[in-house]
Amino acid sequence: MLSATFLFYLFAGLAIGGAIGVVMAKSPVGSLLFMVTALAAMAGTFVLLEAHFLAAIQIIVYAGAIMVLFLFVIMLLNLGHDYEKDLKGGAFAVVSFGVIGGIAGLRAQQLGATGMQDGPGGAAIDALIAEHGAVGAIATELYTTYVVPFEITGILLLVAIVGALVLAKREV
Amino acid sequence: MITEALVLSAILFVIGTFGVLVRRNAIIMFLCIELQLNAVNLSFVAFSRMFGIEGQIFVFFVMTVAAAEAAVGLAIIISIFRHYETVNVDSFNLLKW
Amino acid sequence: MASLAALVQGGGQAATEGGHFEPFFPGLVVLLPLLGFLANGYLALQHARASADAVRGGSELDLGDAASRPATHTLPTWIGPGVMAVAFLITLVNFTRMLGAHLEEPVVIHYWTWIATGTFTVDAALQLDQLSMIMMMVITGVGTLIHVFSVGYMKEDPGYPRYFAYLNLFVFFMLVLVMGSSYALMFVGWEGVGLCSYLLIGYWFSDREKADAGKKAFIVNRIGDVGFLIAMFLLFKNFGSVDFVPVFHDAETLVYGGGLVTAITLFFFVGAIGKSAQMPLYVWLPDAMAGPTPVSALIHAATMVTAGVYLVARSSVLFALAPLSSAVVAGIGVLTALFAATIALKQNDIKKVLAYSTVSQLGYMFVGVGVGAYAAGVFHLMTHAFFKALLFMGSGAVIHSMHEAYHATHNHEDPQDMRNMGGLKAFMPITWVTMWIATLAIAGIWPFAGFFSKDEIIWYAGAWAGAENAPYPGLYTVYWILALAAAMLTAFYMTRMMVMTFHGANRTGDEESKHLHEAPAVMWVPLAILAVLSIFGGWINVPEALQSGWAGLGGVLPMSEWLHHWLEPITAQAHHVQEVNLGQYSYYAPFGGGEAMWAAISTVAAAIVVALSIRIVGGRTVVAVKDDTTELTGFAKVLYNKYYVDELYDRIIVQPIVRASRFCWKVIDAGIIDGAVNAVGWVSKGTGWVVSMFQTGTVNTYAFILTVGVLFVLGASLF
Amino acid sequence: MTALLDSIGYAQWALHALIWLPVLGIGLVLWAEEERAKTVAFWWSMFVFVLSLGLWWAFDPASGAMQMETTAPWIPSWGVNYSLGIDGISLFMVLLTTFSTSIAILGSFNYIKTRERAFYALMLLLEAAVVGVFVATDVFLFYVFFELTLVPMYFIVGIWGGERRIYAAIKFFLYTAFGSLLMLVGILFLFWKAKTFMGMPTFAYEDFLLVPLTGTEQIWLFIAFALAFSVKVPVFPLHTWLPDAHVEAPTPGSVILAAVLLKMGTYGFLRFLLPFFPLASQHPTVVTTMLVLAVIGILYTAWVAAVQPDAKKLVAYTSVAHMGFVVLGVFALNVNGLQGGLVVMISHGISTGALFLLLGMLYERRHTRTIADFGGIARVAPWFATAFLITALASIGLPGTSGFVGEFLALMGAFESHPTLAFIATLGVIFAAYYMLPMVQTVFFNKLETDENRKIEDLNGREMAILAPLCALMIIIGWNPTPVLERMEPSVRTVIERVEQAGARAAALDGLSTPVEGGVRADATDAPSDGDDETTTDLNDGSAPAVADGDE
Repeated sequence: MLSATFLFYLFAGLAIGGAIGVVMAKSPVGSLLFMVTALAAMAGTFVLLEAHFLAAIQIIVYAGAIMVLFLFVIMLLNLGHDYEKDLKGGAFAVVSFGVIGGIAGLRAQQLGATGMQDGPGGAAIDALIAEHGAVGAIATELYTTYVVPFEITGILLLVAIVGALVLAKREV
Repeated sequence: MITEALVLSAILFVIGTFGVLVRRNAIIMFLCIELQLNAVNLSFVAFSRMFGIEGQIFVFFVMTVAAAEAAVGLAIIISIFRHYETVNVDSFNLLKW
Repeated sequence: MASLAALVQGGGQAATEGGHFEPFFPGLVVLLPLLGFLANGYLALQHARASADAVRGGSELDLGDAASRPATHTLPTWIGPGVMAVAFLITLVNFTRMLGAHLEEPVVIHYWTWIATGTFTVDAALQLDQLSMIMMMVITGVGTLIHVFSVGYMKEDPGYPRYFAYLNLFVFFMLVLVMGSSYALMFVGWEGVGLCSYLLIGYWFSDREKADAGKKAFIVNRIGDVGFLIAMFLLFKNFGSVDFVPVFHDAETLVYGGGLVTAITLFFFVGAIGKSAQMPLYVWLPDAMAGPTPVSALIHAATMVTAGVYLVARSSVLFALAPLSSAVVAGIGVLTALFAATIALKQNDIKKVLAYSTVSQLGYMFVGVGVGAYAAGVFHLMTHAFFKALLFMGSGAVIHSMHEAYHATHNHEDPQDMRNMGGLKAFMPITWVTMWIATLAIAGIWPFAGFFSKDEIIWYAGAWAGAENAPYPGLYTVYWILALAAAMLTAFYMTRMMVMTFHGANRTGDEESKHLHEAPAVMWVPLAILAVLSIFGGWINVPEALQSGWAGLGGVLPMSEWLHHWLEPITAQAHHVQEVNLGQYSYYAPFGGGEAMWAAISTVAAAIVVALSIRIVGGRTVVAVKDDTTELTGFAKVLYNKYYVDELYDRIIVQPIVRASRFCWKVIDAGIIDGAVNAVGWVSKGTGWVVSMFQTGTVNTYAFILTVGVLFVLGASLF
Repeated sequence: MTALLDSIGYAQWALHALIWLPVLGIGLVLWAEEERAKTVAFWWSMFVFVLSLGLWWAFDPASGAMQMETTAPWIPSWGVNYSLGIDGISLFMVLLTTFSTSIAILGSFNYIKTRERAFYALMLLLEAAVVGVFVATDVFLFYVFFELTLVPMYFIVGIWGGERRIYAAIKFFLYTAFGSLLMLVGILFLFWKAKTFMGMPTFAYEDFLLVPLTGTEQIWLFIAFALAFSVKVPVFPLHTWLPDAHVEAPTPGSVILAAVLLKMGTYGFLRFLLPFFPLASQHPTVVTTMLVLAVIGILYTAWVAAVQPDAKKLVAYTSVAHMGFVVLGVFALNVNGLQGGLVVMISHGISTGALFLLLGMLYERRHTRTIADFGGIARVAPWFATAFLITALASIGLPGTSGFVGEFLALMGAFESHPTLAFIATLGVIFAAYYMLPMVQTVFFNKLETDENRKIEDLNGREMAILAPLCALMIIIGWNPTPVLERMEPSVRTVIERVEQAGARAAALDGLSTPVEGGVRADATDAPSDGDDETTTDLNDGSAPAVADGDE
């Protein structure tokens, strides 16, 4: 049996590799595929963190729907033939990347080090899952406490669809 | 595990940021932004292990917003492309004045 | 309106404390010339409008013949001299009334409060006393004659009404100057006459040189005016007033010879230097000859330029308290007298000779008031007004005649240059005689007026040197010698002028000389009157030491030291100060000898000089300007060019100031100050430009900057 | 006259009317037809002027306090009131404003050819704002009006100006706004102090007078206020906006600028600077600095003026010199000096206003302002030359004109307190002739050479109507300034007494509250007569530990 730790590092490695691939890939389609990899790997980490529903959503909505949307656009616009100018070099960007990465990592390390091994939230979520199941745990909250924001996101999506239509339409 | 997840989140976020900074292809920049969002999502999920289910709820909302954003953003890219015949962000400086 | 009524009626409270002097419409004396100015000024403007239309049409206004001239041109003939004559008559009435009264204190007539700030008050008030009365007599008397003369001299001039307007205005200000009851009011007249001088010198303003001369006179005068102002401020600071009566009342509280009184008097003297054309500010007066000749007679000989002498005489007590200032006054006076006399030796322009002669004679007056002989200074002021006005008007008659001769023959020669004259006595006998009288008077020949006044001044200079506690006896001895020398020079250059003008062969030109003629009656009558005054004017003040001797014809000349006695109330305080601090004047000149002896020596010497110079100058061959090719060399050239003083001033004062002005404008103002201001603008703009470079409009840049910002925030929270 | 005014309750509404009638006039002008706008504006401003003349009689010359005071709450929560009042200082400024606005409007009939309605509306707005500045007794209200004057002037220069009008307008605006913002900071500081001291928010002038301030505070506040006013005056070296603004402004703009806008600066000196900060105003370093700047202003600008090729610029520079005399008089800090300064203000308003009008008339005829282009004009325009000469002579302070009375008193006052500086300043009298006479000569005298100059017309009836009252005023004030002086004197004395007493009181309070570092010890009150010296040394002591003060 693969241990959870091993699986985590496996997914982490895949995610990081995918992410680097996204940035470095020459063709947009390549980037997109790396992105799908990264998203899927992150879905794996979600599972390891007991967020089963989110993992599923991640695969279905993100890696599925959104990425396909991107792919459509890339295909539609017939991109990917001028990538020689695409990647900006620049030592400065790389250095700043290093610094940012360093600081961000340190910050994360610091936060994690202050006794965040596995707080009370983990137990509560486990209890909820035990009671309502993986979907039910999140759904209960979503349809009770966060029902108004939830509805608002619905409106947001509607607006986004209309907006996208208007923007993408050739003639108004 | 939480610490590791947070560190992973940070690394992914930074890679995403780097991507936004160094790529000129608007689509790929967009992908990198999605990557950043996902990195944040990972943090939320990790924190939910400490503070409760709300973290996951947030991730849900973030995903929704990301979907909406992707739709609108891609529409913008399409309309820009129609105008400039390129999605290279150096080619247009719409934000100037 | 109330004040106007008071002005005409003779004022409200006439403080007639001493004697029973009833002023007779004194305000009218001042008011009449002002009214004359307003009337003539209005006519002048009307006239100028008519001629302006002609000028716009490209021609000159046709004045027509004498009979058909417009009223704007003929009315001033009556208004100008008319107001003067009435003013003179009123003055005469006042004078005779004052003669009958024993006025110890000045009569001050208040009209209205001029300036009152709470701590400083000065009234519009006239002061009538013996000194102002003498000045009024001279101003209105000689002034009237000159106005009458002007009728003849200026009648063909297109600006005739304007001329009389200015002349009336001048008399108004001059009367304010001498009649004002305070230094402040005197200053009004002081600057007012300067203004009129400016206007009259630049009367023919279309000629750039003449306009320049007027401007120069005004600016140089203003240098002196600063001194006057400062002196007034000092007076106010110490006495709380600038009125004559309180100031002189408290004057003796000042320390004798102290710094304060010395400063006050020296600053006043700076004013006097400017107005009375003494060294080093005399340079405007010769240039002032650009004005019409009667103006030179009235302003630049008889009245305005003597204002400085009047000022010192008026402030006699202050000057008596400041021996150093007095020495400076006398020193400047004697130096100017000598200096100007040497320049006059080589001038060919008849008016220039007279101008330098005036400067020189003014120097004498300052010697007089500088050696404490205030009455003698005023005496010379008066006699000088007679004979110098006569000389100027005589020269005016000559110039008038010359001008018409050249005008008739369309010749463009200079009618003022003596080299073009010669032998004029045949054409203008009356002018010739009267001018000779004036020349003898100015040369100091007995019994003409100048002899008495000049001799008295020279005598006092010598007597002061020998006074008991004379402050600078050696210095005054030098003054005395220089004054004597200058008297001899005066005799020479005046005779030279007369000989070159009237004697020898005529050089005007054959055709031209047919047009030479004697001046009309309206011009020669004033000459004759002044000639009489130049002969007898000195007899009112025959020195006591001479009166019973030869000079007084053994007591026949009646009025022994009349002017001294007359001015006694004014000068008493000063003489008191002198006696207390200096003791009596000496009865002997520095090298021995009494007044009678030195008077005899000087008049004989002057007579000899006159006689000699007739021979010397008469023996020279003078050629007309157009034939004159002689190049002056050496000292003569320096004299001819007036010691290059104008050039020197231009080089060391005028040009540096102009350059400094340009520097201030171009470098400091436009460069440094405005540069700094604009630099602030440029810096803002530059900063904006630099900052705007970050606004590339490309998403990456913004994202990058945003990241850097995040970096900072993170870094800050981390540490 | 007084009875008549009383019967119509003049004193109650006059000041309000003088502010709001011009505002009403704006509506009338905008409503009128384009070609009738100027007539409407002129008669309306004449109406306002005639109305303002009543102040002359309604004003009680014996009192130095604020008169005709009215007040109404405006922003109660900040203690801001709409309160107006007038004293011997502002009386003449108000009259000068209403007078010169009418004159300027009449003088712009030929000059302004475009957007006439807007122009005259702005002129009336300017009038309202300037009157407001002079009659406001609430500091907040004052500041609002003070800033409001910038707006119409900015547009007048910027729209109807010459070639470089935009540059000049922006320079004018930024320069003056820079100064007044500093003043705003000072006002707010005073406001907080007053709030603490009075226990309630207030902007009232009288309340600000009572605020106790330490020597150091006074110095800093003095600097803030003085900068604001010095830019307006303008005091050397803050003057460079003025020549540009004057040269580019249309004639009426120049007239108003010279006649009244500059006076707001010196008025501020008298109304706010001296009474608010008596210790700082008496501080010898401060006084010497201001006097030295004034003297430099007098001499330096006279020199600069003398070499200007542009007649209007020349006159603009002379304005700086004249205002130098005002500053000299004000900081003489005695009755003569202050009154002299005020008379110079009035005289300068009349004579320089007239000079600008005359130059404007020349410009209308000849379309140039370069002095060298003219020559001999006196022959074709004698009335013009006469008016110009009278004005020029008044400007250089010839006795018998208003300029002399002012300069004489200002110099005399300065001489009382600072003889050496006053002596140097007196040299300005020479340089006045040095800048003015060559211009007069070159323009009006010399040879009439060019045909353009030959064609120049003399004054017409309207122009005579403009110039006659100005010339008459110059001469009347020159010969009989007493009616003016006697109305000023009590107010001027009030200012001086306030400076002396408030200085003593502030010294006392300061000495009590901060006995050690406060700086000004109580002994300064003992000897108000020689308080100058005492205060001096104490202020010097006090300024050093200023930092320590703040830390407490």
